[in-house]
Amino acid sequence: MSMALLILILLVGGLLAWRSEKAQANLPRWVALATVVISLAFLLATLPQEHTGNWLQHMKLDWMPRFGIAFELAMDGVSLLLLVLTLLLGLVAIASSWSEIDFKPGLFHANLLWTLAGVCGVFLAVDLFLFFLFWEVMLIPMYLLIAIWGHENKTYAAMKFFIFTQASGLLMLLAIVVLAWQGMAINGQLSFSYSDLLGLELDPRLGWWTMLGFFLAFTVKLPAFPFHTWLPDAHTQAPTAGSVLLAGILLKTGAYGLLRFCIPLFPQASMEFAPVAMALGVAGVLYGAVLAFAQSDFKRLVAYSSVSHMGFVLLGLYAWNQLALQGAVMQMVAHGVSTAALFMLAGALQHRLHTRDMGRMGGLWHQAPRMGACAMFFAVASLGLPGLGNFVAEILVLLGLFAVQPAFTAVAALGLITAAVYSLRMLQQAFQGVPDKQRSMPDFDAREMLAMGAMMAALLWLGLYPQPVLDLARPVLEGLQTLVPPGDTVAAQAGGAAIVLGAGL
Amino acid sequence: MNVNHFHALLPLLVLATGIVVLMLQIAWKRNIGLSAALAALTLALAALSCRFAVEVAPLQVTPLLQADRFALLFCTLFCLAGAATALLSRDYIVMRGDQPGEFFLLLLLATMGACVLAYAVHLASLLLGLELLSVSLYTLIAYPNKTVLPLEAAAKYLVLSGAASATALFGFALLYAATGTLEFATLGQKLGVTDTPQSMLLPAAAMIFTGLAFKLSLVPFHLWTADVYDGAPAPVTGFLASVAKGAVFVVLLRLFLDADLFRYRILVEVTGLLAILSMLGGNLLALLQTNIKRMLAYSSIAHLGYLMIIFMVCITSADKALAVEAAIYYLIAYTATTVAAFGLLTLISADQAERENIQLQQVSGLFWRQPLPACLMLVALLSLAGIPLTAGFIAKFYLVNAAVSGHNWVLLAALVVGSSIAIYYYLRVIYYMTRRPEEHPVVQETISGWRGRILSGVLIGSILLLGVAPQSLMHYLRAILH
Amino acid sequence: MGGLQIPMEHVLTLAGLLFSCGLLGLMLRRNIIFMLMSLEVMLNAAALAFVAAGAKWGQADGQIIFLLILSVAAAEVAVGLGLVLQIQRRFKTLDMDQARRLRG
Amino acid sequence: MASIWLIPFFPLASAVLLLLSTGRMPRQFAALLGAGSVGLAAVCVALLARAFLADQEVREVTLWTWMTVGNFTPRIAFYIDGLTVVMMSVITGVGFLIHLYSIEFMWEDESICRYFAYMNLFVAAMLLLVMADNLLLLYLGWEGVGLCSYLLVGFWYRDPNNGKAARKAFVVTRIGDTAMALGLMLLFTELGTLDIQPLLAAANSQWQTGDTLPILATALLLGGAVGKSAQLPLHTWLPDAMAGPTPVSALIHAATMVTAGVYLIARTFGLFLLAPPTQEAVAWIGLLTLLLAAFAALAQHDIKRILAYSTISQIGYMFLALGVSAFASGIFHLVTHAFFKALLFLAAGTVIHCLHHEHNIFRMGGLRTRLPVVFWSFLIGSAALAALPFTSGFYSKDAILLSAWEVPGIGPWLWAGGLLGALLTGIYSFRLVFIVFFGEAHHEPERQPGWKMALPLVLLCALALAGGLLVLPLAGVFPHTGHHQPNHLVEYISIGTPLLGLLIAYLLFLGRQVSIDTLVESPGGSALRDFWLGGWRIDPLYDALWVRPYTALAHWWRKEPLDGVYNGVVTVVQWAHHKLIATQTGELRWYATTMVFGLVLLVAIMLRNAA
Repeated sequence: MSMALLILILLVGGLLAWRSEKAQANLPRWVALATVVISLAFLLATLPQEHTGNWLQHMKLDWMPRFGIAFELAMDGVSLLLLVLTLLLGLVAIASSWSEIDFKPGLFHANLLWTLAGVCGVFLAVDLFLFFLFWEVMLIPMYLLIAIWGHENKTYAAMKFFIFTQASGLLMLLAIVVLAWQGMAINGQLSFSYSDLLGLELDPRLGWWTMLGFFLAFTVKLPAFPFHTWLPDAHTQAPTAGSVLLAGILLKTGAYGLLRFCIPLFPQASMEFAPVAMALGVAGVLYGAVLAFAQSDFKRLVAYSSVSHMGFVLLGLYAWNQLALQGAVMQMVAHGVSTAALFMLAGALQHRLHTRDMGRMGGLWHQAPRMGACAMFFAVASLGLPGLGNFVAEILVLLGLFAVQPAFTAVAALGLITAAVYSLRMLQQAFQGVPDKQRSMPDFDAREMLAMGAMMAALLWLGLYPQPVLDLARPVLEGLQTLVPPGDTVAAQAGGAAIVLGAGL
Repeated sequence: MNVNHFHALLPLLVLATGIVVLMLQIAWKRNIGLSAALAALTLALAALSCRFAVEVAPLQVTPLLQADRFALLFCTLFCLAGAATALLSRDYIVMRGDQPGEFFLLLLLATMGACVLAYAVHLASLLLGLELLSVSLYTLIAYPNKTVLPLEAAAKYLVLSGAASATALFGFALLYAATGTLEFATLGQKLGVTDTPQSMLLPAAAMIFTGLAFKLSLVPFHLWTADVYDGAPAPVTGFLASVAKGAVFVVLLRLFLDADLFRYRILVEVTGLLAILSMLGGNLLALLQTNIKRMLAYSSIAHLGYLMIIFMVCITSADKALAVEAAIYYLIAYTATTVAAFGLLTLISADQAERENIQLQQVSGLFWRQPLPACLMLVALLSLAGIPLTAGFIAKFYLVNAAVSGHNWVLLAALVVGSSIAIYYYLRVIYYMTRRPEEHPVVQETISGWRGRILSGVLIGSILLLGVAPQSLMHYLRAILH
Repeated sequence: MGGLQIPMEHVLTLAGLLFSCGLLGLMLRRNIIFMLMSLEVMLNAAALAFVAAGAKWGQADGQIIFLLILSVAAAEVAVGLGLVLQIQRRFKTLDMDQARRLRG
Repeated sequence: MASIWLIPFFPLASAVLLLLSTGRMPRQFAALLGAGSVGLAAVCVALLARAFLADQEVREVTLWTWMTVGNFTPRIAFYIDGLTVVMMSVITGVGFLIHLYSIEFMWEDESICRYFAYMNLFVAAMLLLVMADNLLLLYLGWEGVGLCSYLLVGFWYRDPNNGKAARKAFVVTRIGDTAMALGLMLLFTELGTLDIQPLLAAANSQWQTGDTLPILATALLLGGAVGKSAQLPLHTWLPDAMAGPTPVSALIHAATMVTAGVYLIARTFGLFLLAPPTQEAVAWIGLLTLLLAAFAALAQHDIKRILAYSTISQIGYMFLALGVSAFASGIFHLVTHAFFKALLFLAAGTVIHCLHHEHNIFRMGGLRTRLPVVFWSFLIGSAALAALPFTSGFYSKDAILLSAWEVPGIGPWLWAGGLLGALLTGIYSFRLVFIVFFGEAHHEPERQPGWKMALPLVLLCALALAGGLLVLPLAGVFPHTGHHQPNHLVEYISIGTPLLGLLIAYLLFLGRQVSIDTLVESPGGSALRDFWLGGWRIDPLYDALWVRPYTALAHWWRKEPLDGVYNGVVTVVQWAHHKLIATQTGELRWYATTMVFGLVLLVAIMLRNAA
């Protein structure tokens, strides 16, 4: 029940934040802050120490017996990890928009909290119907965040974001229903429960198409090449908190979906599809990096870097061995933190300079050394400097991938170089060079430094002692590996990759 | 005819009584408030009476009417939608014309026509119900508003709808000529037994179908829809889009079920074809509309297209009951949503004597000025778009389940494509409503008092309830079909 | 059932022809009054077909339906003529091609 | 000695403190902390070295397990053997001297805090690099020093050129690093571990000499080494990296970081022995690089660029040594090179410091009497660089050339090439001395170096002279290669060549017996000079090959070409909308007509189906 309560706390907190605006304009911020802190404390306080069955926590309430739909939530290591990340980044998001939002702060924070609630739901739901419900519901507050509090081109961005995710979501709905009816044909009972649908002996052709429905929805959200084009627009136009949430956690729902649903539900089809997925991952890594290099808009650059980094997640998931899977989970967490920080930085810059164009920045280090130092830290984090979380993630992914697809690994490793190129260019354009004498801007204040410091500490911790995270995720990922039919590995499919690619071209 | 028969027809009797009372009231003293209250009360009572009529169901009352739970469910639905329309239109009507109390009389008549259609198991009752509904609607469209547009809309609707009725009637005549019966059930038996001439049956089917498809505004019989919706007064449009279409769909479904027309594969395939055309055409037509009423009109074409899927499902799926369940659920959700959407337009147009606030520009920033009505629209649009937590989502989920169980992949593909297109135009309205005050010209509207607010609350509540806790309704639907 | 029996098919063909005339009128005439008349023709074609069919099966049903159609047609025309009056007043014409403000 | 972790900890802690102070620390305190922490580390290293020399025992310290994923269990652990001790001594010893020097050099800079923070961070990372017991931790240090190099090259960030040089340094080395990372992956995938000693053991037991896998693995590692040590073809970053403060060049781009590649190969020599083709490639790369860089050094006129090319060239010697399995000689040259090149850079820095940031040697001159300490330092340094007899450079370079000579087959060629390099080294190093310190003065020095600058110079002079007498404790690390067969002719030639170089330099630049100007002004001469001045035009080549295509591609894709696809869909949908909307004419008759058409269509479908 505590999981349902967690979601409820966030929902009610959102309502309170909305209404509290009437009392005092500054109150919603505090309400939102308190809500997230309370839910975080609640989450950690109600954490069981041991697994019950496959799950750390599990609850099930009957909902729509007509379709075998239940209100079923469950938590394992990966979901716990992502929940904590979600709530922590929620705090960052609130901190980053503390002084930015003047228009209807109540509704703004309500939407923020509702997005968090939706994301928490996504990470907890193990009934496919319920999952889809949260999946869609989290979009609406996010859409409103972009559409109401966004920047100059927000309509286009918000619309694009919503249509991309919604259209792919429809495909997933279709796939979910098809899967449930396959389950009906096999088990004789209609059910949307994850546990009932695991391990079905699906008709290969149908399984393939159904898998594709899931895959599309998740890779649009991830986002993987070539479905990523909504991301730069959405990120650029979203308010800072929106970007932080979007990059930090919403993208992770895509990766989580692949990990939790797409691969375990369709091991055979995923296995066959792995080469294509990995090819998309490699393409995303490089394409994102090239386009990040080409941008002059600070936020756009970071957005494309996300595309590049999430390519590693895709690679890690479909390389499908312990190392790569751990790397993918690690990347989810580390990228969440580092990109959130970069977006917070971008938001702070925009708030101070009223531009995101790096051509109009330059020499900011002189005026704001603390910002410069933070930018430096997170830029090198995103280029994968050892000792920081992103490195652990990327090296694990690449190590795992190397065992199955050395050629892909070599190409993907080029991403390490290109990441350096765009990260350093960003630093150069914004913070180095000749400072503009006319310009004066305040450096980060204590509140912002607190948030930044926390994220730096998190990345260092992830980079130097990632074991707690790895241990949390391990049982889940080991479970995933047992799904591989014996004697059948991704490596065995590697030959198929060339054929598939050839046919694709 | 014994007491039970009257018992079974309770809703119709209540409506008829109400009509008489209302007529007397208008003759006695014109008072629009009183008329509206009487109409709403009658409709509410009629809806309530269905609850009692169920006790004797199923019961065939004369060859014409079948009082079963299916019919009574839709009676309840139509009466509730009618009641909502009555409440919504009160202030709207007050502002227009000189105390046209007859508006509510006509509304009652039209609702009664819809209820008769829900009961109908005979071509005669079908004819009577359909014409009662249609003729009342012609008048409703043109009556309260003395401007040009409603007139044009009424004229178009009258001519085209009349032609459609005539076509359907001709088809029935041919059917009658071929089989010698007017009852749905015996029709089914006769079709099965007698060696009926195909040359007569097939054109008959085509003509009946044309007539009804017109009323459902399926592509390619849809051209009238936007014009009539646009010209008609907003509350009437809501009624037209929800109750009128719902009633025709119900009778079509009953005809197919009772006469077992599903055995004619070509007929069902035609429904599938029209479904696909409507899903795509309706959504494409709605895409760039800046007039919300027209947009909703086109979207209603698409929604009926979604609904038409279930005929194909009935012949392909092992679970025919699921398809019918899905159709009923969809109709209920769609009715609630449509009433809500047009309800908002009615509310914000109430004090505009000459025109209506139906352009996108006119709802700009509504969210900040009128939060509750804007929420009503928001919920309605999300429901139309099929976003979870709303009735529309469960309805679509039902449909998808049904279609998947029948492996109707082409129809599903059209549904997905259509729904994807639809997101854009629904979202656009939401976007306009949430525009910041500094981003749009000053728009003013006043929302009428407590009635609108209460009704908004009720509608929001019911749409969300249908979306979040649909299990009891699902259970009920399952019960009446088994 | 003695006397001269007209085959039903002939009557139905006549009804069909009448119906087509109505449809053609609907498509070709601009004047709303003529359109209403065409509508009447179509309805009456249907009614005729019912009568013929009723005769074939020796039932009263066809004629009952005929009566119903008559009353329906009357109601429609009553409403229609009311509209015609209003149209003449507001549009100053009965040419329906002029009444096309609702479109797009 | 469990407190070995303190050695990198001191500079690391100091760096963190300095960074956290965000520039608000008083400069005295910053300097004390910055230099003091490295000094403390140096003391610890000295203690460690003494202990090590006493017992010759390999020390292993595990701090914690970095991560455990399946059988991938890299630890944060140190492995201290003779090689490590040597490297640590150089890093902390030379490092401390350079830090001391920096106090005076950087005193007037507003960002001295940041400077010491980066320098300390660098020392910490470099220490981690050499102390690491596994390749992943080594990689951490490897990237860490790369980052510090980037930060320090671009230290004066206001000049965009510095930033450009810094990025170039980072990205070019990153190319090598990526190859190295791939090498790590290959090694782990094949051998199941990245701990260096078990890895070498496993490689020995699993692989035969000349197998493809060790060749591939070592080639990838070589990629990393080549990038970091500025060897062909990834050497182009080092001359540009001179944009940083001169002590940085001394520490990072001469004494320590750039020799990390040499360390890497020496550390994993067991692998290279399994891959003769790679090892031969190492030798050839070394040789080519040393010649190419020496020629380029001849034509430079920026004092630091000359030294930079000479660094590249000297590291070429080290690679040559590694390539001919003279690992100990290579490391020996690394050590002596650290002494004399640090000396040269610091001396050059002093010149620059005293001449108010003048870099062009032709605008110097006659400084012999004006800056005597610097002159003597420079002279000693150049002597060692040119390997004049009895300087430290002489011993180490001589050992390398002798080892090269003894390689069967290609040996004489390598030897001859090395000799040509030695000749060139003599020429360019004394060209520098003669032009800067002799002749007529163009500038009066603005100031004289203080003790903090002079002391390190003096100490380094001593090391550069006497360093050749050191006996490095490498016996337990590398296989014993046997004694050199004394071949006196070869030895004499080796001794004579640098002297010949000195003579040529004298004739050309001091005595003016042969006019260098006429040589240079001849068409061929000037073309050649420009060619060498531009570093063999490799930068423009890479520009055309990689940089411009990449930027062009990026520019071409800037507006997201994929959006075109999605916009295409949108266009089609909108087109359909407009076509359909056009049917909504509002004409009643048209509506009726479509209805009839629809009816006809349905009837047709029905009848067609029946027929």
